Amino acid sequence: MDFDLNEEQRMLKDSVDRLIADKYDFEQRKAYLKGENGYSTDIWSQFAELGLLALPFAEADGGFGGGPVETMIVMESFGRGLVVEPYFATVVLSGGLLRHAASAAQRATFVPMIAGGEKIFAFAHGERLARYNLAHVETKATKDGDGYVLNGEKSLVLNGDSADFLIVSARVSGATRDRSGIGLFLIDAKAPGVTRRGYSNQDATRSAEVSFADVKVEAAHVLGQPGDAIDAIERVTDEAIAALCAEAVGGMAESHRQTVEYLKTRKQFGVTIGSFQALQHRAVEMFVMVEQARSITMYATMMAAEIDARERARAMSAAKVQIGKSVRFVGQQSVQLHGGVGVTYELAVGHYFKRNTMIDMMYGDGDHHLTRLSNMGGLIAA
Amino acid sequence: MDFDLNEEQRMLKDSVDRLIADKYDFEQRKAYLKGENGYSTDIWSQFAELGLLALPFAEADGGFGGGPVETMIVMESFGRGLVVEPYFATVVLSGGLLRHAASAAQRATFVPMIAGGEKIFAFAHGERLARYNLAHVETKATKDGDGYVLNGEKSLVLNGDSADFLIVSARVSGATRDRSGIGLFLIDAKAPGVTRRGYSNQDATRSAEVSFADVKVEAAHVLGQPGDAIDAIERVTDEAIAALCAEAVGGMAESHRQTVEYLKTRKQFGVTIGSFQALQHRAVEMFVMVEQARSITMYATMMAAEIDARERARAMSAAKVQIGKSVRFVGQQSVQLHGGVGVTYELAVGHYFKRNTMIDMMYGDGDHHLTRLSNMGGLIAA
Amino acid sequence: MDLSFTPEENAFRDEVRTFFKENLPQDIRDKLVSGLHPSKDDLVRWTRILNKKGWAVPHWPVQYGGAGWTPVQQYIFLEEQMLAPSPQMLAFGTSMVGPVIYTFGNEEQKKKYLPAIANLDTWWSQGFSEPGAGSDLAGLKTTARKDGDFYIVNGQKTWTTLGQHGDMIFTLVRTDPAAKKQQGISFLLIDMKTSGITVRPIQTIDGGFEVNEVFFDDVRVPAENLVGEENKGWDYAKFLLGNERVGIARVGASKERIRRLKQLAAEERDGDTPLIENPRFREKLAAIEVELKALEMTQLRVVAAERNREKGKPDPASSILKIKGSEIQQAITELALEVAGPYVAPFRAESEDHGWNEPPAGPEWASPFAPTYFNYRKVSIYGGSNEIQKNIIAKAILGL
Amino acid sequence: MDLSFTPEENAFRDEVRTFFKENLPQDIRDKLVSGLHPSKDDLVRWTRILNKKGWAVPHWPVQYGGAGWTPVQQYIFLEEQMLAPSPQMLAFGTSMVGPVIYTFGNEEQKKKYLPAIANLDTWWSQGFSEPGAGSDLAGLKTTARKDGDFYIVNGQKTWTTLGQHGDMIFTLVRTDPAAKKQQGISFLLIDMKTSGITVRPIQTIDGGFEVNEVFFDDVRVPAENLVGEENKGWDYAKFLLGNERVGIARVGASKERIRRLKQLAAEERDGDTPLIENPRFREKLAAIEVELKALEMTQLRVVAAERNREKGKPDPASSILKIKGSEIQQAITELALEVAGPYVAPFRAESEDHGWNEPPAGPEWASPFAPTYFNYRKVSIYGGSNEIQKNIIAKAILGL
Repeated sequence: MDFDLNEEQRMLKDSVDRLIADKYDFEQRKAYLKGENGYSTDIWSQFAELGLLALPFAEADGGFGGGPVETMIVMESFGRGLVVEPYFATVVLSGGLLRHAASAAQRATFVPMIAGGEKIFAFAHGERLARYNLAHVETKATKDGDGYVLNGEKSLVLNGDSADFLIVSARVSGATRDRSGIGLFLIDAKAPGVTRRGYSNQDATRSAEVSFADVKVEAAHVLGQPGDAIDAIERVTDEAIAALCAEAVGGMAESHRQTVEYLKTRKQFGVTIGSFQALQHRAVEMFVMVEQARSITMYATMMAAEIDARERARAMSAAKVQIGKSVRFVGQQSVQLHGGVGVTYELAVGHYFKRNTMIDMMYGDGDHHLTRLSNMGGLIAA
Repeated sequence: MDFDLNEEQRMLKDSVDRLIADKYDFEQRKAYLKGENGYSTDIWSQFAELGLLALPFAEADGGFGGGPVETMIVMESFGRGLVVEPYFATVVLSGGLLRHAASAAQRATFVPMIAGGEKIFAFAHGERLARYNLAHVETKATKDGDGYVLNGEKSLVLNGDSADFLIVSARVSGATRDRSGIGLFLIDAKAPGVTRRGYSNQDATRSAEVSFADVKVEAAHVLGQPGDAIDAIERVTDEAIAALCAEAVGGMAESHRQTVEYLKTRKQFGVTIGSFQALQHRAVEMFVMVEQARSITMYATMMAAEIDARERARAMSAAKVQIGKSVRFVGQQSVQLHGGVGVTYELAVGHYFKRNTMIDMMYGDGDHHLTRLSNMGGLIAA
Repeated sequence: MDLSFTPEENAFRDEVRTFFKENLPQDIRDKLVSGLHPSKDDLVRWTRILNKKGWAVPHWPVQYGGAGWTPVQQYIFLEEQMLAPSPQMLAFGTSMVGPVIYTFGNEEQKKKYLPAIANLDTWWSQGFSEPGAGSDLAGLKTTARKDGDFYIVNGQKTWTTLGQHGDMIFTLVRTDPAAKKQQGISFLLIDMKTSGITVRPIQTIDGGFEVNEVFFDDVRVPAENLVGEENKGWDYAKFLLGNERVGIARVGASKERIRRLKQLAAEERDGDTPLIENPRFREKLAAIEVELKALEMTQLRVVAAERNREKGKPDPASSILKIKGSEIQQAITELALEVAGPYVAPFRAESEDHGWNEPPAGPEWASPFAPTYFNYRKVSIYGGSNEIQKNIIAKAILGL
Repeated sequence: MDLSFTPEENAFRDEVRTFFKENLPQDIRDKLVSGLHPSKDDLVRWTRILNKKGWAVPHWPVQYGGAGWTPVQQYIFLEEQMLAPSPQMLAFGTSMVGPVIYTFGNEEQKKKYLPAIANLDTWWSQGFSEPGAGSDLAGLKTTARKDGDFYIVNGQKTWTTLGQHGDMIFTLVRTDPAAKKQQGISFLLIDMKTSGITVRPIQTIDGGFEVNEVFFDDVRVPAENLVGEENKGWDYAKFLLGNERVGIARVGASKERIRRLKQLAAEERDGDTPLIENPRFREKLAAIEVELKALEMTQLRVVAAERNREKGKPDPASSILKIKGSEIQQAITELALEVAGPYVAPFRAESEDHGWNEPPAGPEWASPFAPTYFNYRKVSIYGGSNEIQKNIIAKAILGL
């Protein structure tokens, strides 16, 4: 049991934090949002240079062999910076699928594209009525010679508009919510039959609605054994949840810091508003919420590598419950304690609030996971 | 729409409030608790003299024809005084059963006994596994000539130890939780075959476990048509809930008043603790909770006379939800703001806290009723 | 004590409901049901329909166009307005500056301004808040220096809601810089087309533009635009702020939102299952419904006590309405997120004409939900933050 | 960063768990599972078993009987103690006066008192709080006037937990009435059998008698019972209060209570249905479990940071442990009410020998639930109320 970072982790943290501090303040970020795909390709290159894009991949695949702790370090820093580059879609989600579902040959082809910052990947999985059920796949994959043909609609595909490659989940057999019968297919996003409609999200990230009409997938681009993909999808989703929790903690901590700073400087009735005990206690309650969120994120990070899917799922649900509670309280109170200016677009606290609200809603909000956790028997055995 | 009391109601309120103020302070109450049955027969006589024991009965039956508003006035005052006399068991519950289920002849016999303060009545209904299901009746009533014979066990019978008469619910047909098949039987509490074991409750009221072994009920003491009693039981329970809400409001308001008073007098760090803004805001939040409880109690009072059982049930569930929330917050914070002394037996706030906790748990706590209300579709139609 | 509505009151409710059903333009109703904002044109159209009926300013004294209703009737009207749902009258004219003018203004001002308010010929804005003042309203710095028959106004106002449409703005300005904080303030009416006025929109976190900054740079205002006496403006402002009682809880609006959410939750599916069948969701709704019912009764208590209360003196209980009303409104917007689920994410700018340029991602109704959740954080801030309301109750009611 | 226990730490946990399993008397364990209080005899018996093993005061320095464990080992031991569940060592001796004596006491005091604490030969009580002081501990009024080789003590202490069993009491007394508040206070050890001492029980709202008032009326205390220097007592008290960190969250105890509630909810039926099948109840439990898991991690973070922290300097993060720990403990007692349902009502006095005179109404296990709910309101009050904890965090961590 050791909560201190080791030497490499400390160096990683220092370099990411420095990049965010130097290159990603609130004003700089505004410029990045105006980039062609809603983010900065220059920053993306710097992520590549720092090795962040290679971080979670095995050394054999050209990566740095980082684990959940390393991802936590990066994502927490990204949370502070409100980073909009497609790290989560490309490295965490798509990279995770390559790590857990792709063959060595496939990894040899695609991992370097990610690690080098050359290509953007997106995971096209969600569908209109799926809500938070990961097995809800209606999109069909039909055998076609050695390969497959895809038909269907995917929704809310994060960075699906700017992606060069899409990893698509599609059903080779079974009914819409069957756990078995799902496959993963890697396609060129500009392949014939792919239609994409991109749009902005509330938090300044971008997504796309993507449809597939007789899209061909060559045999070499089928990831794993079609039909068995649900395990990899769940595993990657659990890793993704741990990563998002870390991002939320970074955002909350910064939002809280700025709010406390405001309490110390803003004057009303002739005194700083931070001298009012009711506001002091509110700031403390926010602090407790941030620290509890940080703690459960460490738990989720520790459990992200757990092999037993059920134990891992319990931990991720627990994390989402706490994060959901914390982001609502911290986000709402950051705005409230700022008063009128807290509701304006010009202030960062509103943007942390929005981003963290979206994180809460991803993969199911806190209450969804509370029900899920309680149906799994909770965390403590009777 | 008129929230002002009319002349008679104002007089009723004045006289009850005066009685409680003069005869029922915290020290006087301690003496009453030492009475033979845990209450004061002298106070009971004064209730009779004031007409409180005749209040809800029709004038034709020798009562004053009071309705839910009159009961609310009395119970709110009793709540402030932490009254332990068996008004609720005798007048509200048993009296209600006489009003809604008894024949004119039965009322002519028994109402005067209550109204005159001569006899104590109790409603023997709850059973070990009933929890909050009013149709859970295992106790059997078997036809025996013109009358019936009772066998079974009743639990948590409020004032069952000191009652002269018991109104017993028993099943004449059907399975344990069937709504039909339940009858009401009035018996002498000292009848052969009745065994009672009395005990104190957390809030200084008293209850009894009562068992029936071949207890004979004469035909004249069967209330209504055996088998149909559930409607009357539900109606009386709904009236009882409205009455308990009013009692809780009285207790909360007084507990809040004493707490605010304490904040104004108690000094710490050289100033009154009421000067701390965090405690001021807490006191305000308590106040809002009390007023919201008062409002929903008025709603429950208004709806207690509603004939449509489903609409009435919705209102009572709504009231229990709000009362449950309010009593927890107000009770806990009354203790918290008093600090150490709040946890001592010598202070009244702890006793309000205990009584109101018991009210919350009677007929189902707030969460029980939240589920019930939501299963009935809530208060607002889609 | 009779806690039900009288037959007359119920008949009145029916009359109002029927009128709304028959006269509220369907396009306006649809927009409000969808959680979108009515446009300026919508408000003008609807106000004129009501004004023709004599219901545009029902709470005003009869001689100025009021309907002569009891407080309970006014409450019923307001409730039905929210339930319809119809736009609410522009409060800056009808509930704020209007009552100030007919109470403290001179005859000329009454004649000039009141009918134009009732018919929404003049769009009024509010110029009270200033940057840096916040809840400490009396800390205002905008000055008005007398210069012959004019005041020369310099300074800045902020949080001017819908100021972009404003014809006139009522302001608090400092006319005596030497006086103590609450003194030396005057209540001045200013034509927004006067030169020297700049309106700059403030974007809010939901992406919308409903509030503005208003800058005054040597703005010449005719002295006849002063309401009442010079340096007595703070009294008029207190009167104005104390006026807003009954509507503040927005019980009817919250009812309408809950009804709408239940409807959507019955339609929206999770796979094959309608969302409304999720017991936890239903219980969260029911919990809000209970709070709202209690608040409705609290509000009725305040309304019923109106006749026993000294005119113009604010009821401290209105602070409860503000606190609980805002908490409930915010809780509903939070629950709406759950109905939309993952479809809270896509952002669609609500453009001037309330149409969108691109087809929706997911259900169209979901689009305003996240912006409304973000935007509604304001309801516990404006009009005196909930913290300020608690200070008021602590002092005025609890004596702490 | 390695967030899992090392194999050595896991082996240590197994060793402790096995020892508890084999050596904790079953009657004591049963009593604690039922939510009843261990008697004095129970505590003495169990302490002596542990002391024989060398585990009665494991956190003390090795030369005074400590086990030489790492902070993580100490944490594991504490956690297993709560999970067993076993009584916790009497804190007044082992965690309060013991560390003060071995840190600030003289050799004679160490020799005289420390072994007797470890073996619970001496039952220590705490004499800090006074009526009227509350969270303002330094406002104490009890005086100790020097008279030759004695101090003459006069005054009153209160909230003396289990003082009815006390052999000795450690007190803060004012030795210099002229000095400023925190100065002029001394740390004095007093034999409770000295004449002039009266112990009067305070009944708590649950009906129990676990706290006392202690009156001192010209009590003659040998001067050798002064710890450290005269008038430096406040420093020792701060040291003492800062010592209690790791155990304060009571994570293990809360885990054990949840386990117990789940077990009971699986047994207790509503008609034919076990209570645990009520989804709302399960979700409320799960919500507490999540909070508790987060708190456990927070606690481990504090434990792990122990080695980087200056000895004896309290970690402000321990205030989080106090706040969340007490909230969770209270939430569990509230949920217990729901398990008992209507059977929270019957009151049964918990007599000295933990037997009852009459048969229960309803399930026997339900009897302590309501009293515990009432009694546990204390956990957000004592040891510095949660409001005081928030003041501390605001100042020490947030700089407000």
